Amino acid sequence: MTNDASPVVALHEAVVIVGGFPLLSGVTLNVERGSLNVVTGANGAGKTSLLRLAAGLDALTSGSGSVVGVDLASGDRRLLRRRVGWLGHEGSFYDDLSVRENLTFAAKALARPLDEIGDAVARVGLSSRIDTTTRKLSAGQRRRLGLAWLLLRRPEIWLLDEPYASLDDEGRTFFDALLGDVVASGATVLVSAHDPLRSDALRPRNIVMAGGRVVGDVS
Amino acid sequence: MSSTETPLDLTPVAPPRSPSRSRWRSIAVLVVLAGAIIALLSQGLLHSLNYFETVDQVLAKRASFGTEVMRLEGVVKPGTIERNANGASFALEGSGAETVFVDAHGSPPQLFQANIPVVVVGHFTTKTGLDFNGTQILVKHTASYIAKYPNRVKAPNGTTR
Amino acid sequence: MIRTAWLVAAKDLRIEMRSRVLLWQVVPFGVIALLLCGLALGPAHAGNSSAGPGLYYLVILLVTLLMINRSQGVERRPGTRSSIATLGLDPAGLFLGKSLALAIELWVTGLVLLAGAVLVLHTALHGAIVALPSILVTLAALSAAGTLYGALTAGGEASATLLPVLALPAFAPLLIAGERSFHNALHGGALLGWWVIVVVALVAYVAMGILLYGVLEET
Amino acid sequence: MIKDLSQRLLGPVTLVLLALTIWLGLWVTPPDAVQGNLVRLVYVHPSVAWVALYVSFGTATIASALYLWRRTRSMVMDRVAHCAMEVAVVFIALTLITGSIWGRPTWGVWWAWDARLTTTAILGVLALGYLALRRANDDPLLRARRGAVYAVLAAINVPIIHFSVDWWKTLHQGATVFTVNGKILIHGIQLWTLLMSFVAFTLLFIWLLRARYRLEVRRDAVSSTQLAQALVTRQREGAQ
Repeated sequence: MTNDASPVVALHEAVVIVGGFPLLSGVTLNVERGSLNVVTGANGAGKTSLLRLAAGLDALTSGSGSVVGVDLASGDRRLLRRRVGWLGHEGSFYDDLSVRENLTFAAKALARPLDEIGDAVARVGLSSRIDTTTRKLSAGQRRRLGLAWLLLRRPEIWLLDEPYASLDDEGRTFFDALLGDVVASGATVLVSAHDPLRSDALRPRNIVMAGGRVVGDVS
Repeated sequence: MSSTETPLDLTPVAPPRSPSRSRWRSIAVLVVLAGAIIALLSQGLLHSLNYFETVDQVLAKRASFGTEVMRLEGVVKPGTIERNANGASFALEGSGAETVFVDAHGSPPQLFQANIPVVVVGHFTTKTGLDFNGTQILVKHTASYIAKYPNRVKAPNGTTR
Repeated sequence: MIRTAWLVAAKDLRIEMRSRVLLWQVVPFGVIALLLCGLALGPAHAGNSSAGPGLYYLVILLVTLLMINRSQGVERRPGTRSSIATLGLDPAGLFLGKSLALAIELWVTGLVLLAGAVLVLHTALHGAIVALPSILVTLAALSAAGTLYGALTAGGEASATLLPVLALPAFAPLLIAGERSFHNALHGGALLGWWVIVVVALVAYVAMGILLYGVLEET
Repeated sequence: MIKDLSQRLLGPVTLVLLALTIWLGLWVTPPDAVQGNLVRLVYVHPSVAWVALYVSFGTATIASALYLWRRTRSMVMDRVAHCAMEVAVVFIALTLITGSIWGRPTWGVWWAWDARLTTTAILGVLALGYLALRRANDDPLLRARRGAVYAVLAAINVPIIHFSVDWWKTLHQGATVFTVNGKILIHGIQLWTLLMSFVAFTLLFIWLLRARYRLEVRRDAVSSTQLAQALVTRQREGAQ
């Protein structure tokens, strides 16, 4: 793994253009290892795009940057993607497979122990649905499936896109506690959200985005 | 969801090493690909079959063609062309003296004339006879382009054809 | 690469087992297409036409197009795409796995339609059995080609209409070789040349897939 | 200096050679013993087919392969491939049209199920497919990658298609200029006119490709200006 002192995410004037539209219009940002960061901003501010860039899902058009030591311009983005944990807001994995089948597939792909699947599913409260087809899950339950994978995966950087969107109050409380545990165990977290986190215990860094750039930064 | 159980072990785990783009694999695959294409080309050049049988071939082993539909190639024998309401009838000759008598339906192409090679689509009327029933006449391209008035032009070597 | 291939192939086949798209949509489509071929030939020829092998392969091509769309469709839901991308699967393995699963599905469909051709178009049973090896290899080549062309057209708005335009010309030699070897199995005739065409096509598509699938996935 | 001169002369030289070919082909050369005046198509059809099947399609294939090769990957290769393929479509269409015109009186049919004819037609559809694929993808990077993969696949398909159709059935003349025994089967002035037509149409290809490439460079310049503007607009959204 990379040197502890260097930032996990280091972006300089990062521009991402997809289909002729500048999703990110010059982001300069450093994220320290083991920190909790919340990216806020209006719809279309570029929150999701920032997380996708960091996950290696979108390519850097211009500027420079690196994530967990992988160069975004010249490195192999597939190798970067193998190292990040991603929770999208559109759901995860295959609709036609059950919770257990999806997690087994992902675990085999990245050589994670299969016997921890039951535990991870129990943690996110999906035990009763473990053999249910993903298609039949509610939006909130699907997010929990994605979360169960991250618990199993244990990545060094967690990129969570709007994780609070479809969670109930109980889910939010659980989630706040989880983020504390993640950061405490040495991983880095980037969360996008509509509003700053309500929890006072976590004291996250708040990155405000607008127009595809970082316009405010409150630690 | 419950967070009452033992605290989660979330210590980051590195993914298994992935064999990044292997140069040798690419080279091996390219070699296999090249081998396949070369195999195809060599087969192709060996096999370049003509889709017609020449009059000589047919006369040599007449029995094997029976009355099945085929394409027959030969040169139109001068003085044998008879145009009629249905089409035309003529004799096709090979290198020998023996000919095949063709009765073709449908109007022959513009260039159809004596002494040119043609391909006739059709079948023999009997198992062993030499009467051929044609449904289409194709004037075969000759590979030589020879001036109509040889005296008007001279080839580079000074000869005329 | 091989490990990823098995994993992906097993996953695709499991999705098919769950969703039964093949059973309830593709096979019935193929059967009705065969019946329509019989009707198109007219009462005089439907039962004794020599066009049986050609019509069989024409129906196979149509069915293949549907199955390619399905095979790529399960990967292309936005949430599925990003979450699977972060597994960082080896693209060559992904290609082989998807081709293998598609080949197995095509073999099943091909056998059903072969039975259909024997019943409906009165293709001789013994000829159909003699032609079976060449049919299986031709279908394998079709699925390798189909997986490549599917990835080439996937994702756009017009992908369903673009796929036939791009794939059918490439399928033409397979149609010819398949039809001729089927025909020659029924009526006697040379087979070697047609085997060369089909095997070279299979090798070429598998090689191109291993080399280039990564380029198509990396966007 | 020399480069500049050759670029400036390319157009006029092409036009002069084409005019010469037409003059020689239609007025100076004699009619053929069998084919009569139809033989004049020999000064158009083979050279157009040569440009269509080998020069332009070949250029597009090589440029696409170079784009896929990591070390030579650049938008220049992508543009060359795209422009060459567009020219290829025009020449393939001309090949089919002139071939058809020639086929009607000699074969008696507009269309024969001949190997070269069928392969050329399928090649035309492959080239059209390339352009359709490019139109369907907005993102320049995606377009370039998919286009390059498709072009290379199409090129590998060509021999497979050709031999499959060839074995299916074949009817076409053999090579005229270069026969197996090396004997030239064509008359003096006819030969020179034929060779001139090859040079003229190849130059025409280069000329068209260059013009098309320049247009593409300007288009790219326009779209990068638009992108720069979009970027500024996007940044202003953030400033408000």
